[in-house]
Amino acid sequence: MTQLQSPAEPGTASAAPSEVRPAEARSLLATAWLRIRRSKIALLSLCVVVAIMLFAILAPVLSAMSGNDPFTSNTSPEVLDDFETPGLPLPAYMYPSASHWLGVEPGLGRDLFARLAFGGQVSLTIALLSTAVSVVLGTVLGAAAGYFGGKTDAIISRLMDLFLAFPHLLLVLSLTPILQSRLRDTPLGQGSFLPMASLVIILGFFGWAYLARIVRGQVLSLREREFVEAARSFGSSHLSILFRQIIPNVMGVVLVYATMLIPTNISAEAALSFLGVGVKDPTPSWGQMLNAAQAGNWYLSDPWFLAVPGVMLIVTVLAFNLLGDAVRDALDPKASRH
Amino acid sequence: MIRFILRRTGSLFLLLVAVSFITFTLFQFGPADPASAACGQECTPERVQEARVALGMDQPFLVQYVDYMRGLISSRMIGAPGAESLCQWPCLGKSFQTNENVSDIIARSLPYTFSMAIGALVLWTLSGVGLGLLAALRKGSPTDKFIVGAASVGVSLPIPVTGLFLLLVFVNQFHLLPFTTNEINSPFGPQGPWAWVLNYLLPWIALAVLFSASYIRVTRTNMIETFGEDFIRTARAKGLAPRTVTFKHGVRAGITPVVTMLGMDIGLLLGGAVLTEQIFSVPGLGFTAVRAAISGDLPVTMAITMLAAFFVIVANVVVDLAYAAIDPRVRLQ
Amino acid sequence: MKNRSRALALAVLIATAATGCAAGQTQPGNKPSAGSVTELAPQIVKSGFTTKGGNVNVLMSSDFQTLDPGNSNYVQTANVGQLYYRTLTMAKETAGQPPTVVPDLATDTGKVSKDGLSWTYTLKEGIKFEDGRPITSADIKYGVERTFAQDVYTQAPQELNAALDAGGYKGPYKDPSAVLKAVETPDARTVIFHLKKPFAEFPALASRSNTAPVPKDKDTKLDYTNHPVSSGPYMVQSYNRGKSLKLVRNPHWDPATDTNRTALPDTFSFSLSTSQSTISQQLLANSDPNAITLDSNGAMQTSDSAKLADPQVKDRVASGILGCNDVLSLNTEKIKDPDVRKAIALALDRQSILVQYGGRRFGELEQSPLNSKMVGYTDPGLEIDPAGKPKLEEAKKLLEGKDYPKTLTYGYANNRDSYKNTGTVVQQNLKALGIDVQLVPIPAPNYYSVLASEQLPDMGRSGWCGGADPSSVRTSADPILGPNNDGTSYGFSNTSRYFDPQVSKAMYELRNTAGTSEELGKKWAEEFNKALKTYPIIPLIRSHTNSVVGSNIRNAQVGYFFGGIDLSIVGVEH
Amino acid sequence: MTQPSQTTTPGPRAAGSAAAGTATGAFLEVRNLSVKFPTDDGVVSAVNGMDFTLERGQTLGIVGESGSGKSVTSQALMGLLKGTSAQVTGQALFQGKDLVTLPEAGMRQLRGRNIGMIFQDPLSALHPFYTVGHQIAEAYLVHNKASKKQARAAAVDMLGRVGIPSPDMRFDEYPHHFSGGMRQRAMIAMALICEPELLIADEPTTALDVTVQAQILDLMSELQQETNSALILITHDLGVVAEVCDDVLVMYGGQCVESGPVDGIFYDTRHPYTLGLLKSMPTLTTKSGRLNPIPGQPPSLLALPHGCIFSARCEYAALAGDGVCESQRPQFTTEDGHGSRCHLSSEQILTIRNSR
Repeated sequence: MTQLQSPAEPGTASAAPSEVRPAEARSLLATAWLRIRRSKIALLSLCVVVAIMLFAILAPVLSAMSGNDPFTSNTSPEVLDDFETPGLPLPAYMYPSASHWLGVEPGLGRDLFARLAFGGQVSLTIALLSTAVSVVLGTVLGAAAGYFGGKTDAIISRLMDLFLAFPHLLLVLSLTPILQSRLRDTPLGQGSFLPMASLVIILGFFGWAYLARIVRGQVLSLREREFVEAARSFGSSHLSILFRQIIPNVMGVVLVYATMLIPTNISAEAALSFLGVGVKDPTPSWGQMLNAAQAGNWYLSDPWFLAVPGVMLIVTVLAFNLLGDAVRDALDPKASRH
Repeated sequence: MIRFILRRTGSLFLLLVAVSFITFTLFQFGPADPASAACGQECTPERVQEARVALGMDQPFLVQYVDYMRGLISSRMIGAPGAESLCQWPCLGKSFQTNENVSDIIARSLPYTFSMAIGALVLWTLSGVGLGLLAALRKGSPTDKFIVGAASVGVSLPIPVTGLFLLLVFVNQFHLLPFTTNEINSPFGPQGPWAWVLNYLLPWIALAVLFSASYIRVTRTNMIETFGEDFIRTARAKGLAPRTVTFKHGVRAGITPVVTMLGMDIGLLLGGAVLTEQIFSVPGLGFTAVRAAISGDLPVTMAITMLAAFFVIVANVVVDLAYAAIDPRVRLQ
Repeated sequence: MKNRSRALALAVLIATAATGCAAGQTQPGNKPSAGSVTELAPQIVKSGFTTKGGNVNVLMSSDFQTLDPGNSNYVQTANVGQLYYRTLTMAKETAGQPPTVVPDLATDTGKVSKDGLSWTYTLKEGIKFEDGRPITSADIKYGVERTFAQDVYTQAPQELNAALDAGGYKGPYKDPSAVLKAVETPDARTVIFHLKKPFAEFPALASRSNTAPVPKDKDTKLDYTNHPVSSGPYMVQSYNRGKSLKLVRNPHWDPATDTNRTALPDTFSFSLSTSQSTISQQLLANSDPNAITLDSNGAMQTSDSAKLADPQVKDRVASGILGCNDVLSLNTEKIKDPDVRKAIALALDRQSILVQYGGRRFGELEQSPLNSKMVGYTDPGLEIDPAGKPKLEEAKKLLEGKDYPKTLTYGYANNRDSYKNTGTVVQQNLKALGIDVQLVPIPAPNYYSVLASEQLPDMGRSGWCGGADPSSVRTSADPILGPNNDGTSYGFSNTSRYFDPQVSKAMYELRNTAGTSEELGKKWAEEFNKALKTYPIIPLIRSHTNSVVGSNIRNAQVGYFFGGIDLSIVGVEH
Repeated sequence: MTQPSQTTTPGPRAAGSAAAGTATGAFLEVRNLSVKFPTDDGVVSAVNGMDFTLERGQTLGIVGESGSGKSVTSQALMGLLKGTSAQVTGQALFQGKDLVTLPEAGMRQLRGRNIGMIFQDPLSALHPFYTVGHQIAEAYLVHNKASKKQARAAAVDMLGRVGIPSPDMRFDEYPHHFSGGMRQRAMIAMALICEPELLIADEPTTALDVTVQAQILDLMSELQQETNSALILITHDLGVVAEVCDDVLVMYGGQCVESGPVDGIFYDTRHPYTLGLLKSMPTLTTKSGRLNPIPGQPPSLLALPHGCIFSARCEYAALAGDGVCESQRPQFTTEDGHGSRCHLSSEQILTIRNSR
């Protein structure tokens, strides 16, 4: 059995150009890592991603170091203008300073650095968890559709069509408030968990169909491969074949898709919170901060307030995108050769 | 071919029914109650009940749904007993907010959405395919690297950030462009095509930056792949001019995935670019849908969701037909 | 986006958009010391203009919900309605003041019977519809009848109907044979209303759009909004829903019958879908000298406030106080101890809350939800700081040794940031008292029905716009803190659920007492102030509106009631 | 084919020399042709100093494992590497013009008209979106001032000549309507429509089944004789070579390891690699004889060994002694128009050959 598994050559790795290098049997991940290490851009984006993750994880520590927290407001006239443009931070507080590393927000005078860091926690958690939900759903459903075929396939495929045809944003717009009102009385719905849980569920639930379609295609061809046939002839159960033979062999594709889905979900969180249906004040997230910047046209008189979450968002999405490209190139040399 | 179209129409119909039913059902569980929204601060239970009658919400759920769907087949009467009014086919109901025919609201919103979609589409297709092709032809050159880099940044620009940034810089700070006005929704209006272009330029750019970035990537990848195909080598071996090889043989074959993408994106965009319309206050379908969703205006939300799904599904069919036109191999099936 | 909702219900007005200002008194650059600004004088742009003619462009971010006088609870409709419908009496606006009730279609503001239960009106002569047909008492009665059909007109104004002795009348549609006995029309020029209880402010109720005449044969029910038949100086020439509305002169309107409306411009052109940010930018830049807006708060965004002092703009700002104000309502069933409620009131930093509403240009701190301009008003003498500074030490002292809730919820309508931000400030303030506040967003359209339900939050922002008669204490005091119809519990819109056996009973009895508005006003104010001193609600902000107009616009005043430019007297240089 | 004999008797058609002689004015003369590809992993040396000549009416077979550089050689000759990152050096004189230095525009004039090419997999080599006839007519139109009608007539005629039944009807069909053999015939028609003097066929029969292979080979020979063109046949199928070619060139690691008249290669084999190739053929009489790989891996073209490129896989490397095979690149030595690149003496080779 084990011997049958090991030559696993998941379609993607076999394409190493024979003129260049003898096809050595390196493991998928090792090859991938080697390739990533060779690309400066990939390494740089990996570093940025790690740094952003650390920034988010260490949010409580970092904001404590700066002496602020994301929720304490300060509307005293020494901080915020209270006459000409009421609520606009005075210049000393609008921009980075020793007491407020990124200045304070207009209106409530809360510390921007702390909100950015804690907002990162929220945004990234939502993006990562919803990606995980999509990936699990997509892989399992896609693999099941491809492997079992017949009615299972028909049902799952129709479901995929439905999900792909649905105008997501519109549906999510009407769905999120519903879900939030349902979740409010459950443990998931407490405090800042509420918007996070609802966004994770919704983004996760709407992201699986595309992956499922890809996985299904892969599994359709895998199903006829010798090692699956062999496992079948040894009398392995369907579930064991599915989870031990099939799914490990589509992990390459899944990994590529997952790394590309993360930045998509980061943007989606930002979009929904921006529209006011996602994360809501006082819980910070990068999308919520964008929403706050647009509210009352604050960004026109305090562009810095828009720049802080905006630049953070762009850098994060860019880093994840570049990393995603690198992972795809590494795992799928057919694409990378270009 | 006829069978193909028939089959697709059949599945289109089923999908629409599914989409409408899901939307309708979801709405029943929504936190917003249109009836109690109708009377505000003096909503005694009796008044809410009257409002339910007025909005037709006193009927059982399934009756409401069937009534609604009936309007898609023929005209129907809407309203409280004694005060019914005719809703002409195709009847999408009447707005809970303004009692307007939803079909009128949609008809009013469509030109804005079209204006947004068309300009953005032209902009991003030209720039996306053009730059993608250029990068593919100059593969490995500094030009290629620059384009690929710009595309990577482009896909990473969230619409809210670009949109607000464009407004801030071009409108508010430097007054280079006018504030978007809702008076203009077609190039044939009294203000002329130029005013139309200026009015929609920023939303177009915001959309096009994002979209063209992914078109650049897809075009480039596919063109490089196609340029590596055997038939391109054959074409060169025949002694064809490079231009013929590139366009007649290369682009025609390499463009198919772009056509698919384009079709799907058009479908999506016709359903309303929710974010962009919101940021630039363009009262297209997306903008209207958001307003309706927030205020609990079920008929409007329903109709726009269905219309958006309809566009996506039709776009799918059109893409398939376009495929058949481009690729003779598909015609066989 | 923030000021989208213009659904200012008229009678029991919901203050969803409650902002206003008067930039007149304070000099820019000269920061007034806290508390010195108590009230800002209204500013009317270029008054005294009398030239007829010209066109006024009215910019609006969205269409009117309706133009049907029988289906409108909206201030914008009421404002534009002055142009195409007339009512028995009329609430005439004066900037900075509650409106005065004056005769309109009727010859006077009504004659009351001795028992106070019947009001009689006589129609003027020479009043006609736009088609030249004379307006009769039957048309008035039919207008009132329609507003009983709440299953057709969800927004039908109900203050008048609630006062009438109408039995179970349900409007003219469902059962055409039913008769509305509460309105009598003995002849073509006389209308008599029969009431359940005396109502000193009835002339104000008669100014409601219920009494706008509707010719029965022209009633197109819900489609009436597309072309309401005019009885006023202008009529609908074209109405393109969601896009434009054009009003032109009604040739059958006789100015001799109407002293309330100057009707100077020849036409009004409404643009119904210009985004708010565009409107404010256009008005500030004077890009259309004939333009005004009806959007709430003059379509101004918070960050536009600094531009109002600009010399190019200053003279074009019409401003004034509104009847609307915002309070923090405490659930007295949850927070039972008046001392605890007082402590909460004292701990609030109301100045910070004002900043969330856009600062001094958009509102002022108030000491009572009632207005000193109301007939019979007396100051309640609350201990909250007029300048809005928290009195933390006093608050803490009040709580010493008390058992009070350590966590409270704050509910807010999710359509405006100032509501949410107010919650953030409250949260911050109460932390000092050891109370943890959780913010609960509530869908804006359902906000008040949630407040009236079991899901009522412990605290909530609540708005009030002056009641059926903005100059009367009673029509505000009763709905805010009064008892229910039989006096056994709190009233329907009493969101703090205040019920005190003595005070509430006194209020209940006042309802059945006949008398002049002034006499009754004093008594109401007395009871109301007693209630207020137990802090069921904490007064916060009284709204101001600034509305910038184009440079050709004359006689532009901000209505106390409408919150926008008063269309009945506006003029344009041409 | 008879049993290999030990005596070298150059066949009557082997008059032209495949050796590195200086047959000035030859129809095609390739000298020291090298092709290198810079990649992320280093420089790939795909072809390293090829020399051969070819005359009209002759057929040259180029044989080798995949990756030995035979296809790259053909592409270099066609100028298909121009405009890519490939670095082509050396000379390839075609009727006196150097194909290596000829600019793309000039090269384009030759392609199709003077040099035709047939590719391995006709399904992928034909454009899927255009009709077969269109693609052939297009080739005609590039080099002939003709109307579309004339081009069609020419293409139909050519389709008929390559043995496609009812060519007028098949003209309007798409490649995917054709069977594999038909497609290859169409490819040949396309390559020959302008009657080129030199035809390069890159594994023309590999993708076809055995019976069709024979038909295609016959067809090519026929047409070659009709037009008296020169033919370079690239293949890894020695059976095909034996059947069609006059001269043979064996490639390994981008180098020519042995070349000479076809009989010489088969019966007087002088390189252990060629021996290996022959040995791995099941029987020479069956046409399906495919090469079974010789033990070991082909050399990495990123870093060629200093010594004999084949030394790592050569069973007889030890026979040369002193490790010379590992340290020193052998010279290409020619004898009777039959050359090879091996350190072993002809006696040693003879011994090895006999010992089989």
